Order: sequence, then structure tokens, then C-alpha cells
Amino acid sequence: MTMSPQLSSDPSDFYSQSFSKGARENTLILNMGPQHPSTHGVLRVIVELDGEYIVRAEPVLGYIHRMHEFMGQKKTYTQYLPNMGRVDYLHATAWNWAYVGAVEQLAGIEVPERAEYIRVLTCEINRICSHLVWWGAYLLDLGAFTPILYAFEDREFLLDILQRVTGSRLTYCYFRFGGVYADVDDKFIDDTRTFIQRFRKRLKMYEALVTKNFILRKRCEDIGVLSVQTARKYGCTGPVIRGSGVPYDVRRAVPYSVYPELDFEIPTFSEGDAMARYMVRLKEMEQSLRIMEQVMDRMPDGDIQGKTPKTLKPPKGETYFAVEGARGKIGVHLVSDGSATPYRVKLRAPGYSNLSCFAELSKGTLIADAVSILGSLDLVIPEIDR
Amino acid sequence: MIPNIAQSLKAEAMVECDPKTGQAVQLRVTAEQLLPAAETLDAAGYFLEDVSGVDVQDGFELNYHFDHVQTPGRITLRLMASHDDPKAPSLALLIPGADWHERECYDFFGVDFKGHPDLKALLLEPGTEPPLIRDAKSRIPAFELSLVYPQPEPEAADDEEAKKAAAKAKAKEKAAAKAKEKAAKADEANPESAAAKPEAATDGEQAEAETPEAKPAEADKQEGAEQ
Amino acid sequence: MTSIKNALAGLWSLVVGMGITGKYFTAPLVTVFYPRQEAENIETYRGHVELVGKEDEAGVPLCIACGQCARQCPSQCITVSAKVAPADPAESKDGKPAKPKRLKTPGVFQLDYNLCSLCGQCVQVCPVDSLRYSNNVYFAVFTRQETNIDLLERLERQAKEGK
Amino acid sequence: MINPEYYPLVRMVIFLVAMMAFVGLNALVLVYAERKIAGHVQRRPGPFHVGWHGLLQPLADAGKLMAKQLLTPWSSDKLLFWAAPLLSFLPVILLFLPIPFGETLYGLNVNLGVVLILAFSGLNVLALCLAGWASNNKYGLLGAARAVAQSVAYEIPLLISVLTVALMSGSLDLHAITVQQGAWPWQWYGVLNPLAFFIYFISILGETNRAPFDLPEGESELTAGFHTEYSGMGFGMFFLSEYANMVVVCCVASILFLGGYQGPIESGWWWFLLKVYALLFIIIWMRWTFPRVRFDQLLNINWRWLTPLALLNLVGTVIVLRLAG
Repeated sequence: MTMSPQLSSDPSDFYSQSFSKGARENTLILNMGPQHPSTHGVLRVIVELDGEYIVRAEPVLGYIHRMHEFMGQKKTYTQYLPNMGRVDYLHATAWNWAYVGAVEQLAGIEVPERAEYIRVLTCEINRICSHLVWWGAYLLDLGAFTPILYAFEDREFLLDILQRVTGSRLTYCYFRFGGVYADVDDKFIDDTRTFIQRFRKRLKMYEALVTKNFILRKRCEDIGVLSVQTARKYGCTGPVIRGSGVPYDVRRAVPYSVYPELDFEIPTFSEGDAMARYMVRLKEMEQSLRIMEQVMDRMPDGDIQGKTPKTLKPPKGETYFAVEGARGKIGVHLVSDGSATPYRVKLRAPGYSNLSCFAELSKGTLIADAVSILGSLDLVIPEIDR
Repeated sequence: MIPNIAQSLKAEAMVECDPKTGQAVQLRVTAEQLLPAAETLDAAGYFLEDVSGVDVQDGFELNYHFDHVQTPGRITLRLMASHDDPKAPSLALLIPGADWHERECYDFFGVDFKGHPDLKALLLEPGTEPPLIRDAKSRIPAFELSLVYPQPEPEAADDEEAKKAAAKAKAKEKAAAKAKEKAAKADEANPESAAAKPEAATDGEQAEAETPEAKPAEADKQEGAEQ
Repeated sequence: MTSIKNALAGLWSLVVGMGITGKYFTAPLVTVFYPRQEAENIETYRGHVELVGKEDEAGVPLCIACGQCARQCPSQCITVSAKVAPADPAESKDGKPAKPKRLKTPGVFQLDYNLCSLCGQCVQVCPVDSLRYSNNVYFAVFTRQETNIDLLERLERQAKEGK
Repeated sequence: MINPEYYPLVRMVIFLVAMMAFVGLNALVLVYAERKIAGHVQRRPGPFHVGWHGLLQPLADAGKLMAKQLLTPWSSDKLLFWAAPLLSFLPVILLFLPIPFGETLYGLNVNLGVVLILAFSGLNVLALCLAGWASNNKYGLLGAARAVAQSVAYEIPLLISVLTVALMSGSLDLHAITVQQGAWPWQWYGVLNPLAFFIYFISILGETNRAPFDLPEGESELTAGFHTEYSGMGFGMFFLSEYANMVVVCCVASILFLGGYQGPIESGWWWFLLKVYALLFIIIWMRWTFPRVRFDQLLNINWRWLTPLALLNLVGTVIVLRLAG
């Protein structure tokens, strides 16, 4: 067989080469991604296969790395805000919040109560959006094509609602230091209430169509079992660690904003498998609905923007602020040298830690299981690569 | 409130933090102390949130943020890796979650983690120049970041404020001279950071000449005044 | 026995699933037939910024050409420069020609929509509220240059169309 | 006028040509149906803009497929690579020969029609295997391996359930089997022996690689499985043969279990097509409802459930037949 001249040399790259060094004999090294249907965008996973069983796996990151942390050092505090909507496009408001919260904490900016309620409301709406996309995409990974469109049908309502206040539908840049950009109106509240009614029924439909589905249960149960210890060692947070039975939620653990006043539960499942993580997310959507209802009942009148200096120069020092995103703990470590530009912004992406346990989880599973595990970790690659 | 566990850790210095730093306690550790400290924390059920590198005058400061799932209260281990030969012990074998965080630091700062099982580029193209290394002028001294580093005497702090309030060159010069004296005194007590101190005082002035990005902001004020 | 029971329950769950998709199969569609219909939520969409005209003079912007929006912009996508009045010879002193005078109205107001991230900080920072979001949803162009919008021209056009 | 009844070869050739047209046309119809059903299940219109309600969309698709460049991977085995799609498509036409679409509407009157169909349908797996192997692609190889294991496994319960019907009717002649059932549903073997019908139905999903058993191509794991490397009509051939295979198995199902062309009121080919398309509709409907099963589960379903059940059913049928008379 003739070989094409361009390809006659070894076409594998740095990562393939370093991965194949440790390969056993008679195994197949398969490169999944960065363009692969189930790696959610641009994640690349190199796996070593024995038949269809995975001997070893290694995620390769960086295909959508944008060096957000460097941009943080070059832009002023306000100018860096739009970046936050683009770190994790599915739960943009949480990232908005993490950064805005860090700056507020450092600069000692007060946030009016109404703004806090609006933040909680939009954040929870956005959380449902994020979980809906995950739900659809996960089922797509498992080969069910229809649920994602049902999920998007519901998400569309939420996007319309969020568009009313934020003006955009995906990469929100809505939070401001000391408040939010725009106030919510009555139609927003009415629409949200209508949605809550509707969505409760839809969740029942989701359960009947998918959650109880025999095939799905077989694909998720006992797949990718993550023990509490492993989850902790890898620094997993969010639904991943709650699926392992640890009720760890930043909204409760280190309460911020008005969350302490709100009544909601932290759903946990102790199985630690893909199904547990699935169930946690579904239950979380219900809890988000509860939070939204309470917030709308209690929302006070008043300002939406606190007093902030026109040119923000937080005092020298550092701060760490964490919020609970749809994927887990979002942390921003902010260092200020007293100038108008951050000295250092470190973004702690929950997906980064969650994905790092994939290599261990996927050992000895089938490719199809690996896909299921990858999906159940709920990855948003732009957030992981930053 | 300092968590009990922090008391039992061996460290160079330990301070309780202001709530606005978002951390409960900070510990300054040496390379030898890092692993035992991490081991104790790990055994006590803490998890590693992230490893955040900061490039300061004294070197690359590595912040190991630990948090607990039941009793929150962030414990930060701070380790200084020198600029010339940045290296630190790896936690990856002890805490597998540290693996990627360390590789990220390796990417961004070029810190060599000794004992890491597979230290190679994670987010950047292998062989890329570490992007987050600042030029020497724009670095701030470590004591401005955290109280775990020996602080200059209170006069020096006053002088910083004075600088901010009025941009009078004379006052600045005097203050800088004072700061140097104070720093020298402090260094006698604390020989370890002797090298860093004089730089620290002079850097206060450099910080005054602000980064270019800040200038438009000042222009803003003037514009606003015009109207 | 239990496995048979489980298998039957599993089969039933599949039938239930078929029932649900079957129900939606006959249900009305929820999509909008785009070229023929438009979505209903366009008025809340915030597209690229545009200038606000004066009340009495719709074609003239409120803008005072202070340039704060341009400086605040994270991606430097706004270009503003004030209109310059030709020097008045009467004001010349000692034989030196008078300096041209910067007027408080923009001569150039360009938006490079390629770079814009729609964060709205220019709208917020404007001291005279001369910027607002347009709801120009159907903004599609063939070349990159076309995304460079001349907002002054846009305002004039809008003023003409409005009348 | 020559009566084709007396010239079986002429009849066969005419029928084969007709079947080619039928398969092509049928693929267009099924593509349209698949996309429309998927669309409506997902509450969107599906193809809508090409022709009235998107009726011409399949034609446009076909045109696109044919106009596309045929790419041959440089490291593939070129002969086998291009032999595979042909091999997958051509035998399918033969499968239509013994199928009685109506009382006189058939290509070849053989008394072993069932055997002929089962024999030729086995060829398809060879094509999939070749395609995966020859394209020298790891995904293709995995897909091919899955295809072989799956097709071989599912052939067994399929055969046994067909055998059950053959025993009930005492014949392997499709014509005879049809005639033995009456026009009314309670006379059909599918109703008399629902378990056999059920097993047959599940098996054909596995045999034709349809969701939820579409593992050889399972795109979320193997991108496109055995046809990863095929472009243009190379892929189009696999596509055609998949739909043609679906039609064949549904034809056989309607003959064996649903009384073939017989129906209440007026028997004829319309009844036959109605039954075939009803089955196809259910298959498509299932595809847009369920997740995909995992590969080991797929084999477990077969070896642990379907095959034993089919055997039990066979034995039970024999006993009942014996007792009845």
C-alpha cells in the first residue's frame, strides 16, 4: 500500500506520543476529539482500549484556551466583566456573580437588597437553563435525540425571560459592582410564575419519558461510581460530589447574598454513579423553582445599584469569593495592587476539578460507559480551558 | 476564628484572616513543610480547591486553597518559589486533584513541581513561554498581599496612604527613606526576607506610577469635571 | 422472578415513553417559521448600541463627544472624535492663528460590531444618555468591513425615516 | 402479448428492475418520513422549505449525495473499501424476489422463500465488516466488530421465531404462509403467537441496526462507526441498503405475522404496504424515543432473554400444535 508523502511520517502529536509511551501490548489507542460528538465541543480524550474496555484514559485540554486570567491583568475591573459571561456560557450569571462578588468583597461595596434578590432570581433561572442543556446533551450522548429538543423548548421560555432583563440570551453581562444592570418588571415576574407552573408539569413528563426509562437506567446505574473519598481528593464539587452523598453546596456552606433567608434543600444521592448525578440535577431544578418562588414573594422595592466609585480601585490585598454554579463551586481569587487593573485573577472552574477524576472513573469501563460518565460530569469545555 | 487543624500544622507563620479576604487562615510554609501540612489537611477531610500562583517581587507565590465540605473555612498554604529557579514539591501523588492544578501553574508560571508524575503542558502548547510572569517593574511585594509575610512598620503603611492622598514628590522621598530604615530594622529581626525588603519600599513608588490602563480612568474624572 | 418482573416493568416504561413522544407527535408545533414569521420577543433584545437624537432635532445626537464610552469599552470597539470648528481668524492673537475649536458634538462615531461584546458599559457610562441599545436583530453582512457601523449616519437615517 | 407467467426469467428481470425503482423510491419516502416524524415528535416541522411541506427534500438530499466527491482514505484497502457499499446494497434487491406483494405480484415463486431471504440477508453483515475493516479507521473497525457480533447474535432469535411460524403453517413458502392466515387480525400468526412476533420485532431492530440498537454506527461513541470514512454515494449506498433492509424485514414481518396482502374487505397490495409502513412507522417512532443500549447489554438482551424465550416459544408452539392436532 502506498503512503501519501505528507503523512508518511508519524502524524501523532506531543500528547499522543507521550500517552502511547505507557501503552501495553495488544491494545488500541483511540483518539476521541477534539472533534467528537460526545466530547462536548473541544475536549480531547486519548484512550487505550483492550477490545472495547478502557485501560487508560487521558483528557487533553486547551483547545479553547483563551487565557482569561491574562486578560484579567490587562483590563480594568469593569472592562473584565464581559469576560465572565464567556467563561461558562451555560451558567454565565454565576460567573458574573463570582467575579462581581470578589470585587465587592475586596472593595467593600454594599449591594442593595433588591439587587441581591434579583441576582438570586436570575442566577437560579440560569441554573435551570444550564441543567436543561445538560439534560438534553447527556441524553444525546446516550443516543436519545428527542429530549434535548424538549429541554430547549423549556429553556426558550427562560431565555425569553432572561432576555427581558439582561438583553441577551446566552453570554450575560448583567451583574455590576454593587448591583445589577437593569431592574426586573412585572411582566418578568408574571412570566417567571407562569413558567414555574408549566415547568413543574414538564418535570413530571421528563421523569416519565426519560428518568424511568429502562434503557436509560441501565446506561446510568452503577456507571462511573465515584466514592466520597475520591470525589474529595479530586476536589469535585457541585452535583458531582452531591451525587456521592455529600451535601456540599456553597449556597449553604458559605452562604452569600440572601440565600440564608431562603428555604431550599440540597438534594443528595449516595450511590455516586451517573444516575445519582443525573437525579441530583433534576432535583436541583425543582429546588431552583422553589427558590425562585420565594424570591419573587419577598423581593423588596428599592435600588438595584449601590454606590460605587466611578473608577474602581480596590485597596491592596487579596480575596477569594466562591459561589455555587450549576457545575459546582466557582471561585475567584483576586489580588489587587491598588490600581484600576486587577493584579491577578485566578478563576477556579468547577468543571476543571470534576473532569480531572475522569481518568480514574473511566478505567475498566466500556467506551459507551466512558461517554456516559463524561456526560454525567456535566462539562463545559470553555470553562475548563478558560 | 482559626480552625483547630491549622494550629497543628507546622508553618513559618500563621495569621487569622479578615473575612473580606474570604479565607479563614493563611499559613506561610516552606517547601519541606508543604507536604506534611497538605497530608494533615487531607487526612482531616479537606479538599484542594485550587493552586493559584501570583507573581510577586519575592518570587512566585503559590496559594494552595483548602476547604472542608462540612466545616467551611478556607485554609491557605502559601509557598514562595523563587524567580530564578521556580520549584515546589508536588502534591499530585498525595491529592490526585492537585495534578492538573500543578500542571496549570507549570503552564502559566513555569514552576517545576518536583515529584509530579507527569508534568507537562496542560492548557498551553508545550514549550510556550509562561504567560503570567510579570515584568519586574510591575511586581508588588508579597507583604502587601498577606499578613503572613513580615510587614513593614506602621509608618510605612502611613506613608502609602500619604502617597495616595497627595502626589507630592518630596513627601514621597522622605517617606521612602523612612521606610527603608524601618525595613532594615525589621530585617534584623527577620533575616529571611532581608533581600526582599528594600525592594519593597522602593516599589511603593513604582506602584504610584500606575499601569497604563488606569490612565483613561483618571481622564474620566477630568472629563466629568468639564461637564 | 424479580428479574422477569423488572424486565416487564422496564418494557412498560418503554411503552410509556412511546406514549409521550406519540402525544407530542400529534401536538402542535412550537417553532417559528422564521422567514415568514418573526419571534415575538424582539423588542426586549438588546443589539448593538445606537445614538439617541435630540428631542427637537432628531438627526443630531445628544452626544457631547467626551469619549468616555470609547475608554470604558472592554474591546475598544467605539471610535469617537469631536467635530472640529475651523479656526476663527478674529480670535487670532499676536499674529498666531487661533487653535481649531473642539465642538461638543461628534464628528465621527463608529462602532466596530465585530469586537463588541454587548456588555452595555458604554450605555451606562454615557453622561448625557446619548447611547442606547438598538434591537437590530437581523444584522447580517457579507464582509467584515460592513460590521463597522457609522452610528451618526444611522441616526440621520432613522430620523429621516421617522419623519 | 407475452404472458410473463410463462417466462420466469423475464418476470424476474422485470421485477428486479421494478424493485430497484421501488427501493430507490422507498428510500426517498422513508427519508422524508423519518425526518418528518422526528420533526413532529420534537415539535418542529422537519423539512419544510423544499417543495410543499418539504416533499422534495429527499430528492435534494439524494442530489447532494450523488454530487459529492468520493474520498478514499490514503491508507485504506481501496478495492475492499469500494466493494463494501456495493456488497451491502446489491443483495438487498434479491431479497425482494420471493416476497408476495399481492396475490400475483411477486418476482419469483419459490417454495423456500423464507430460507432465501434469511440466506441473503446474512450477506449484509459481511459488507459492514468489510467497510469497517477496509477503511483502516479505528472507529470503523470498532463499528465493524460490533456489527458482526450483533448481526450474528440477533439472527438466532430471528430464525427461531421465523421457524415457529413455519411450524405453525407447515410451510416455508411465503405465499402459502400468507394464504393460511385469514383476512382478519385474529387469524394472523402475530395475534395467535404474539411472543414470536415480539421476538421477531426486537430481533429485526438488532439485525437492521436501528435505534435503540444502532451500535455499529452509534455516533456518540464511534462518530459514525463502520461508515465513518465514506462520503457521497459510498455513504448513500449504506443508507439505501439500511432502508431497503428495513423494508424487507418489515415485509417479512407483515407476511409471517400480519397476514401479508390479505386484509378485511378487499385484499390486495395496499394492505401489504399499509402493514409494512405501519411497522416502519413504529420503528422510526422508537428511534426518536429511546436512548441507545450499551453493547454488552445488547448482547445480554439477546442471549439471556430473546434466544431462550424464542426457544421456549418454539417448544411451546410445537406442544400446542401437537395437542391441537
